[in-house]
Amino acid sequence: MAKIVSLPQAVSDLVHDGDTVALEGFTHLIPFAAGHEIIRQGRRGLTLVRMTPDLIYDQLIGAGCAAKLVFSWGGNPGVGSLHRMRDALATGWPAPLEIEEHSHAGMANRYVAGASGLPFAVLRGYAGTDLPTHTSTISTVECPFTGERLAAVAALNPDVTVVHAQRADRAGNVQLWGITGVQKEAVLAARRSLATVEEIVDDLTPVPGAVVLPAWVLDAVAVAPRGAAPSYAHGYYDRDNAAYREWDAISRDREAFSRWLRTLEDA
Amino acid sequence: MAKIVSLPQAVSDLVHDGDTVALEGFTHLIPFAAGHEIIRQGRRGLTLVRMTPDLIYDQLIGAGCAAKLVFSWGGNPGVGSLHRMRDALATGWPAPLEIEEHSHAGMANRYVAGASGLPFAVLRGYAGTDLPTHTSTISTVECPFTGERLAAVAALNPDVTVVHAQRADRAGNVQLWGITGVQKEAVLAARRSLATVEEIVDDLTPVPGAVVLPAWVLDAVAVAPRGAAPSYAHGYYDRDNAAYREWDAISRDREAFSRWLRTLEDA
Amino acid sequence: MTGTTDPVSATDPLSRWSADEMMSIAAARSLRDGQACFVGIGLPSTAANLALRLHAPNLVLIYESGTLETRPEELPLSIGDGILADSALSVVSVPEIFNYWLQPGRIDVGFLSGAQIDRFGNINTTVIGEYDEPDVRLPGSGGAPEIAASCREVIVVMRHRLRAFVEQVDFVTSVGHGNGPMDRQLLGLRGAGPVRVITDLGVLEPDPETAELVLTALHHGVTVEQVRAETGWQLQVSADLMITAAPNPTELETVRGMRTVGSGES
Amino acid sequence: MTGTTDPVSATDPLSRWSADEMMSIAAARSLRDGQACFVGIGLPSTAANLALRLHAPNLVLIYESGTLETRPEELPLSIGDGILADSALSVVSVPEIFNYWLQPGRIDVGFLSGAQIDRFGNINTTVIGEYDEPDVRLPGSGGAPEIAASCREVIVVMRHRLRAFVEQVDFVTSVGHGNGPMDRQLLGLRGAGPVRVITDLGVLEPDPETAELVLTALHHGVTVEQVRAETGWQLQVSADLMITAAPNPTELETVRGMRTVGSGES
Repeated sequence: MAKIVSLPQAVSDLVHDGDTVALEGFTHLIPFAAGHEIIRQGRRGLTLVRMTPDLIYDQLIGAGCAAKLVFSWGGNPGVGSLHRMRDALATGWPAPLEIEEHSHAGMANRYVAGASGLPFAVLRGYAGTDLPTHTSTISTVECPFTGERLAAVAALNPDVTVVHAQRADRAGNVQLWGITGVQKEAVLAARRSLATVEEIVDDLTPVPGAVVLPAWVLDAVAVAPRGAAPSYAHGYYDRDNAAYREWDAISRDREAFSRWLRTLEDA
Repeated sequence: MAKIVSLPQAVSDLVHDGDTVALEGFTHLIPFAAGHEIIRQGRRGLTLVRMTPDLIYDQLIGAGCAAKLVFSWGGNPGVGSLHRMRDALATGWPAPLEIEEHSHAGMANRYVAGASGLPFAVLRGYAGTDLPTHTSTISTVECPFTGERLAAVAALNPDVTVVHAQRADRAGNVQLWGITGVQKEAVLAARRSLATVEEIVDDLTPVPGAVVLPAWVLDAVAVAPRGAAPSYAHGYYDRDNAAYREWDAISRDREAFSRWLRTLEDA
Repeated sequence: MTGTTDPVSATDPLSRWSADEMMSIAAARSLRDGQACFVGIGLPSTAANLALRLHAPNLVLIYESGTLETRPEELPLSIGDGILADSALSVVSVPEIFNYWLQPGRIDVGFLSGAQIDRFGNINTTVIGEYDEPDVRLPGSGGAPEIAASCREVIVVMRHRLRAFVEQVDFVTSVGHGNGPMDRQLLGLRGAGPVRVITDLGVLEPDPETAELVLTALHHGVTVEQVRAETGWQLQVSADLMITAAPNPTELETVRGMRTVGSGES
Repeated sequence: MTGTTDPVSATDPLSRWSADEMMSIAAARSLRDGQACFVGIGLPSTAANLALRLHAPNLVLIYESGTLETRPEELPLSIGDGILADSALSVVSVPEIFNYWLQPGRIDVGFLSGAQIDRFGNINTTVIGEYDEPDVRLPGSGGAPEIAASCREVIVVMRHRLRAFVEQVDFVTSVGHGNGPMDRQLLGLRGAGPVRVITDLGVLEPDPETAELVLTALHHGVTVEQVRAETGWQLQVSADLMITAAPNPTELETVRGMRTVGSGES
């Protein structure tokens, strides 16, 4: 049952060194505030899971929080590369980074399996690609009715999933809408979960297309206004595209990045 | 791409003798008007698929349309048994009826597999029950990662699926809300599909919890006001509980049923 | 059967109750506030809604129609009644309710009924007699097999009749304890299975050693002999046999005040 | 590269165009009205939105973020831009968009780009060089592998550069025609694979016999030699080599009038 706590408290309670941590949000509602709090609290050795590790994971990797990255598309959307991720992969700075790479369909189905309490998911995917030779969580399975061979992916069950949402009620039920991505699956697949929200309201008036996460599947809810910035929160604020472009210069250079990191840690 | 046509035209075009036909709607939005039109057009040898074959399938079975029933719960909800279904099973009147029986979870996942273009679905189910010895579309599959053995069910891909919805726009996009059941999956799994609707409107104003079926995944949309009665259409009319209770007496007796059938056919 | 006939209150309707009322009240009492409960229609739905109105205002009711955390003002007549959607925190698709909510084992209590139950708590809702030539064709599985498999624990509510409480069910629709204490683990079922069977006569619970259902409580005014007469196996009686507390006035008023949707129409 | 310099209209901006504009226009022309198109971000998104504004008002645009039938007023900057949700007929979850909409093969056209493409139309967006010690680490798969596998046909839009058009890709992220004409069937891929590669120089299509990409059209003003100089295999030229029609004023005005979300901010 979700407790409404401060973000530092929630991260301290739920995210531990060495955990497998998923911060989800497909371009929209990316939990930047929570990611920054993980950096501030100095977590180490995390396995970071995310379909689209964009700026937030570039920042966590650059800050030395990550030992491994599980992902399906790693870039700065509309801008270019993730330079901290590239640097960690190429030179091991500031820490060596292992990767486990999938397609979007594979990652999405891994969360579906995790949310469904199944050890694997079946999909039409990967056949003929070079990914299966590099990724041990891709295999095949035979249909017991037709004999057809299909791809199988191992379930993902993060130790903790963090999502950002528009709002929660006082009981800790959480509501998000717009592009809802894979957040429901990522939360339901996790052993522990945290939702940061723009605001807490008396009643969750139904919204078209909204996903509701009941309080009893969450461990903590923390208020974090603009907690998805520089990504966006549908109906609250727009994406700060300039910040995404500026990240390119900051992240290209270890010195510039280190200055950014000190600013964050002092905040 | 959905054409907006009359209900008799739609049934004539899309439902053929011997077809596998799914009429879905989980208690809510049951496509009674379409079912009655199938009876009026005298279809024979149908494999009728439905998680909860309630009155509508009792009527189709009694009218002699069905050769086989694929289902997971066959009763008159809140009232009792389906007497026409029982009679067909016990005595073959008016036609012998084969059955293929699943659990709800199994049927739901068979539609999911069908909608997903997969030949089977995996679930935790059936273990220790007596269903697998009677139903050939239940098997098992081994997880390639953990070695665990799980249940597998064969995909369902009806020749035609029929659903009822609150409304469509003039392009044939269909919107339904309330308890949305398995209708999206049943339509997406089908080779052909028909949606009957309460009304056609200029714009599908978004509704919380609504499912939208784009025109390009449907073959036909037909206007059928009160087309779900005596079940209900959320926001349009309530369930006619008296009609469900009255069905018990009508269906218990072949003569009473035959009179009901003549009334329907003359309508 | 009626309750006590204390001379002082013999004319007070709250001093008498039916066996069905006692059963619903006993079943309602077995649910704890804050639990997530996957509810079958009929007797379980009545009892769960009663618990919500009595001691468990934060009981999370989940129906297989996809209604998550619903608080119907009246009792639903079917599993997909509109009243369930109107009052739900969220309505999800039927595949989702089974795959994301039931299957992973995140539901505390599965609340079931059945046509037959046997001494290991296995439930039959499919056929009486042979499958291919049944004496009685029952509705079938519905959501019950996976509710019985996946919920952390299962509570069964059924009227205690000799034809229903049998040595071995004719058809295993939903697995209780299989044929003994290790069977659920061998089958890979992760929930604990039936922990309690609440009837209109008393309460049965699986013996920790044998997994066989034994009588652990008698409802107020019922005798062991009455229960044995309605049970199709050599019913064992717990050394700690309890007597169910009589319904209190609040419980009786509440159970009597609950209306079923559409019941005013007939 | 620029278009014709007809002396009469040399100063008319609609008589000149960039190679990128020609590419987007040629790619837009290849989409037919009413098709369902699964759109990758970048060049494919530009071309698909252009088609929507030109000859294909009923083009169904689907993005992997779950936006079904979207009509953004401006070009999205990323696959999950809010403008895609605002104008969509429906927004579904990411698992649903892949499992229910892409995977079964109900999408007519997959519209992709890539960092490398080889003579069999296989696409690499993962690494240049070795996987474990790459020269360049690229973003990775995203939705492309399954778009390439499942759409009824695939159209690729890429700038024609020698480093990108290679004999064999360093890493097969998305399968084109594998190593020859039967490979897709052997792999169980049900879509037809790449039917057309549209570049800023011309159009390549798989030879029906060999599945190797051959030059089937040159854009207005481009020579075969220019294309060969930018192609890393012995490029064959179709006997029916076409010349792409020059952009018309409507096409040029439309492509130039399209704004990208947030582009005014920088």
